[in-house]
Amino acid sequence: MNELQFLTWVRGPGLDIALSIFLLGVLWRLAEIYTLGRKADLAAPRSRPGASGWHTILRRSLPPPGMVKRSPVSYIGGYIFHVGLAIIVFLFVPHIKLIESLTGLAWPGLPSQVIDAVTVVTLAAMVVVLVDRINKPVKRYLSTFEDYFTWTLTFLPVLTGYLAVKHLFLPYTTLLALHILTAELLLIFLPFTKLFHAFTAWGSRWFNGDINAKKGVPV
Amino acid sequence: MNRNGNLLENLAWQGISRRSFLKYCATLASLMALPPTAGRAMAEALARAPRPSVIWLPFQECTGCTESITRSHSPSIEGLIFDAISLDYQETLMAAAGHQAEEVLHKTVAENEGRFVLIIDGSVATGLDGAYSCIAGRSNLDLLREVGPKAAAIVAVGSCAAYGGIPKAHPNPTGAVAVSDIIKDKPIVNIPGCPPIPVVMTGVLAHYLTFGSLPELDRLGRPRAFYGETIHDRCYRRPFYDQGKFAKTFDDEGARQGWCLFELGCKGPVTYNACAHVKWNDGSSFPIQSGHGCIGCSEPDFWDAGGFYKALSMPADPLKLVAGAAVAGAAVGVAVSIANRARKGAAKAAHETATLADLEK
Amino acid sequence: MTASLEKGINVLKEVIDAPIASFFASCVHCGLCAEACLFYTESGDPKYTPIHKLEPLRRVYEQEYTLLGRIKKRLNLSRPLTDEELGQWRELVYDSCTLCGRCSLVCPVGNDIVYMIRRLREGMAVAGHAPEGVIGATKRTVEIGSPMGVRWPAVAAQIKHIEADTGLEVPVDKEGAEYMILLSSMEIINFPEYLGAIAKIMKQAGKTWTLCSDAFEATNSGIQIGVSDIARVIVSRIVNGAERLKVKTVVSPECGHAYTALRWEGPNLIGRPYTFEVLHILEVLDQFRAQGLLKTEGFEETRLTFHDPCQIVRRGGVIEPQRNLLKMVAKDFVEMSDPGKYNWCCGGGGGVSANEDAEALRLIAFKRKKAQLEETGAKTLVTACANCRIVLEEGLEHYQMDMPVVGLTELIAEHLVKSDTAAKEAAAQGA
Amino acid sequence: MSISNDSEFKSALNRLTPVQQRMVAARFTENVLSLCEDPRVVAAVNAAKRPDISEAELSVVFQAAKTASVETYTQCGKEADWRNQAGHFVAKAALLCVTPPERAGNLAWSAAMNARMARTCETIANDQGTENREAEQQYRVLTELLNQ
Repeated sequence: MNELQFLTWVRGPGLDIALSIFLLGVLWRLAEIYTLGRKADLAAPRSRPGASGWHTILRRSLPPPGMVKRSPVSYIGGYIFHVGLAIIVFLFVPHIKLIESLTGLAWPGLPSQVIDAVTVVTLAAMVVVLVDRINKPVKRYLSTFEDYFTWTLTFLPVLTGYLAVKHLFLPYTTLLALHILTAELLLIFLPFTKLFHAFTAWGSRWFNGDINAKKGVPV
Repeated sequence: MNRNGNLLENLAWQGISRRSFLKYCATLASLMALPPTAGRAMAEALARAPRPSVIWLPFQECTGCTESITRSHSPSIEGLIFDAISLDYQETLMAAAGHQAEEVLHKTVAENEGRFVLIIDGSVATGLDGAYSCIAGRSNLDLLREVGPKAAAIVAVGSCAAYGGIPKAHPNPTGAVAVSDIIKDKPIVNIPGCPPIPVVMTGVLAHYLTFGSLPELDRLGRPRAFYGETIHDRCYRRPFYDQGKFAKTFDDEGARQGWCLFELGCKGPVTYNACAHVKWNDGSSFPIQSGHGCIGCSEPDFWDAGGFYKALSMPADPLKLVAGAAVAGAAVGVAVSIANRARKGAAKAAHETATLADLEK
Repeated sequence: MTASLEKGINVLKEVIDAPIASFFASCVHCGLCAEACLFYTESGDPKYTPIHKLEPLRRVYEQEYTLLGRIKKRLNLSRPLTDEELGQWRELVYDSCTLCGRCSLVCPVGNDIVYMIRRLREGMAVAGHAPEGVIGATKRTVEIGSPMGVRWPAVAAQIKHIEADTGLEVPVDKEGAEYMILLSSMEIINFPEYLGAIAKIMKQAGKTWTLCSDAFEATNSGIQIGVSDIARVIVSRIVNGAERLKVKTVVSPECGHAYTALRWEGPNLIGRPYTFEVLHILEVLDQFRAQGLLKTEGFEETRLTFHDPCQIVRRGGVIEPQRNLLKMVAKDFVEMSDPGKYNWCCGGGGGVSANEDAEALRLIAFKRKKAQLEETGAKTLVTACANCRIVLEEGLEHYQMDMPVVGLTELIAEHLVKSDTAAKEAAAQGA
Repeated sequence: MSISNDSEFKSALNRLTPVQQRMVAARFTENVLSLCEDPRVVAAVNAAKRPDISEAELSVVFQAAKTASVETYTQCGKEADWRNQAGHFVAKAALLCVTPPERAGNLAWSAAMNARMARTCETIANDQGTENREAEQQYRVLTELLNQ
C-alpha cells in the first residue's frame, strides 16, 4: 500500500470504521451510564440564585478560589491544552470542512498561522502536563496505563497534524494519513476510556450542581 | 530522425542557436537542482552525445503522454531533444507500420541489447494473460517480459506506466499493473502525471545522456528534482490557504479573487509534482491557475482517491457503516440498560435491613 | 466470599446510580481533589486523594454495571473486591474523610465525591469495616438514644441548671409549640450554655417552644457510619416526636451533621416529605433578626473570626445567617481565608472525632485550620457546631494556641437586650 | 444577710471585686475537687486561693488548667463516662478560677454553675438521680464569706 492508498483508506473505510465504533460506543456508554437512574430527593428544596445544574456546568469551567495557586500546572496547562485542542479541532478550516461534510454545519475558520501557533503551544502544554503527571506524587499515584495511553492518543493527532502541515520528517501524504489514522484511533477509544469525560463531564457537573442546588449551595 | 552529425549541428540546421541551447541546459540543470556548472557540462555532453537507441512501447494508454510531448511548443528545445536520441520505435510517431514496424523493433532490440533505453507509456494488462492489450498479436505483458530485461534502463512515462493509472482504477477489469510490478531487476524511472510535464521527460533523458546514469530517484522511483515538493508547497495561491481564504464554489467571489481551492477538492497538498513552478504550455499556466483544483494525477491511484471535488479532509467514500453502528450502539445501550436495571432490582430485592449486628463482623 | 462481604457488595450495587456512573466515567485522574482535601494537603500523602478513597466503589461499578467490566470479570481479567481490601480502605473512607465535601466543589469534571463516599460507607459498614468508635456511637444511639449514652435524666438535670441559671422555664413536651428544639449530646454534656441561650432568645422573641422528652437528640450516627437503615430508625424518633407534638418547626442544634441528617437525608430515609419544617438554629436566629425579634446590645471588642462548619454551610446551605448575626454583636469580625462554602474542615467531622484510630491524622490535618487562624489575627474563634468546637479546642491546645472558642448562639444570647421586664420576670421565676 | 435563691446569689456575686470573685470561685471549686484528681486542676484552685498571686504565675496555671479542661472533653460520639465528665466540669470551674479577669466576666457565677454540673454528673454516675444540694452549699459558702 502506498501513501495515497493509505491516505485514501484512512479517509474512506478507516473513517467509516472509526466513526462507527465511536458512534456505537458513545450511544452504548451514554445509555449504560444515564439509564441507571436515581432516586428523587424528597427533602424540601431550598432555592438560591446561582444554584442549579446548569450554573455548575458553566461555573466548573472556572477554577475555585485558591486552586490555581495550589496546582498551577494542572490549571494553566489544562486550560491551554483544552482550549488549544478546541481551537485546533473546531477552527482549522480542513477540520470544519470535515464536520460540514458529516453534519452539514459549517462556520468560519482561523488563518493557518494562528492554528500553527496554537498547535505549538498546545503540544508544549501537553508535554508539560505529562511531565507534571510523572512528577507530582498525587498524579503519579493515581495514574494507570490508561492515563498514559489516552495522553498518547490525544497527543499523536496534534503532533502528526503539525508535522504534516510543516512537512517535517515524512512526506506530507504519509503524515496526513497518519494524522487521520491517529485521530481515528482517538475516536475509537474515546467512548471506552477516561476520554469519555468529553461527554460525561457535562452530565457530572449537572448532577453535582443539581444535587447541591437542592440544598441551596451553588457549587 | 536519420540525420547524422552531432546535436549542435542538427540544432543549427533547425535554426536554434548555441546560445539558446546553453540557456536550455542551464535551465534544465537548475530545475533538476544540479550545481550551476552542470549546465555547461550538460551542454557539452549533449553536444557530443552519441545517439543511444530508444524504444517507446505503448501499452494500455491513451496517447496523452505522447500528445503532451509533441504538443510542447514547436519548434521547442524539448521537442528537439529527441534529436539527440535515435527513437527507433514509437508507434504514433514512426512512419513505418505493420510488419515493417515490428521488424524495426526486433532488429533494434537485438542490435542494442543491454544498451537501449526503453520508454513505456500505459499500464500493463495482466488479466486473461494480457489479452486485453495486444500489439501484432502479442500481449503487452509478453512483449515487456521479452524486451524489458534487455534494456539498459526503463523510463515509465505517465501515471499508467508508473502506477497503473486509470486502467488500474477500481474495479480494474484488465488487471492493469505498473511496469515496475513486472520488471524487478532493471533501473526504472517513473515519470508520473496524466500526462507528465514534457520538460520532466526531456530532463531525465538529458541527465541520462549527460551523465550516463539516471537522476536521483525517490521512494516511488520519481526523479527527486521534479517530484520533491507538493503542488501546494509551490502554489501561488498558498497565501490564501494560510489566511483561511477559500473559494466555496467555482463561481463565487472567492473564486474570482483567486483564493485557495482546497475546499473545492484541490489535491495540491498531497500531489508531488512540478506543475506549480514549471507550469505547462511553455510556462504559461497550470490547472490551479486556470481556476480548477489539482486532481493529483501524478499520484498513485489518484482516480480512486475519493473524488476530485471533495476536500482532502472530507471522507473519501460515503460512510456505509455509521447508520448501522448507530442502531447497534442504541441497541447495546438499551440491552445494557435493561440488564443493569435488572441487576439493581435484584440487589434491592436481596436487601436485608441492616442492623447493629451487621456492623461488627 | 463471606456473608458480610456479600451483603456489603449488594448494598453497593443498590446505591450505585446514574450520578455515580457519570462521575466515575468522568474522572481524568487530575488529582485536583487532593488539593482540596486537608488530609492530603497537610500530610502530603497521595493515598488521601479523595477519588482514590472510592476505588472499591469504582470497582463494583465497573464490574457490575458496565458491559466491558462485566466481560472482563467473566474472563477473569479483573479482580473481585475482597474483604481484605475493604479493610485496608477503612482508613481512607472513615479515618481520613470527614464528609466535608470540599473535593466536590473543586472537581473540574464536576464529580460530587462526597456523595459517593457517603454511599461507599453504606457498603463498608454493612461489610463490617466501619471503625470501632463509630460503631460504638451508632450502637449507643440506637440502644440508648444518644451516641454518647445520654439519657433523659441527664437532660432533665441540665434543664434544672438552665432554669436556675437563667430564671426561665424550659418547656418539655408542650403540644402545639411553634418550635421543637433538638440538642446534640455534645451540648448536653459539654456545652450546657446552649440550652440556656435558646431559652433566653425564645423568651425575647416571644415564641413558643418545647423540648421533646423522647426525641431530644438530634445527632444521627447512622449517617456518619453510613447505614441508611439505622439512620432511618434514628431520624424516625424525631419525626414521630415532632408529629406527636404538632410543632411547626423542628430546630436543629448547632451540631453540623445533625442538621444535614435531619434536613436533607431525613425525608429520603423515611420515604416521604415532612409535615413540619426543619431549620438550623442559625436560620431561626436570622429570621428573628430580620423580623426585629432579636435585639442585642453591646459589641465584642476583640477581633473575631468564624469557622464555618462544613455540614451547615457547604453541605447544608446555611451561608449568610451566621454572618448577619455576627455583625450584630462583633465590631471587628474578620473572615478566614476561603470562607463560606469553600471553608476548610476542622478535621473532626463525619465520625472522625469519635474514631480513635484517626486521632493522630486529625491533629496533622488541623495544621490547615491553624494556618488559617494565624492569618486572621483574630483573638476569638466563633463557630456553630459543638463537634467543631471541641475539635478546634483540642487542636488549638495541641498547637499551643491560646484562643477561646465560642458558640455563636451563646454569643448572641450574651448580647441580648436585658429589658427591665425581662429582668423582673427572671427574678420572679428564679424564686 | 442570707442567700436562698439564684438571683440573690448571682447579684451578690456580681457585686464582688475581681479578687473576691476569684477567692469565692476557688471555694466553690474546692467543694467538688474530690471529683477530679488532675494535679493541674488542684494546682489552679490552690493558686486561686492566694490573694498575692502575680499575673505571671496566674498565666502559667491558667495554661495548665486549660489543657486539663480540653483533655477531659468527651468527644462527639464517644460514650460519656459521667465520672470523667464530672472531672471535666471541675476542670472548667478551676480554669475559671484562674482566668484573667478581663476575659472572664462573672467568673464566680460561671465557676459555681460548672461546679454544680460536676456534682450532677457525679450523682448520675452513682445512679442517684440528679437531685443534689450543691446550690445550697454554695449559698452557704457565699453567705459566710459576705458575713465575715
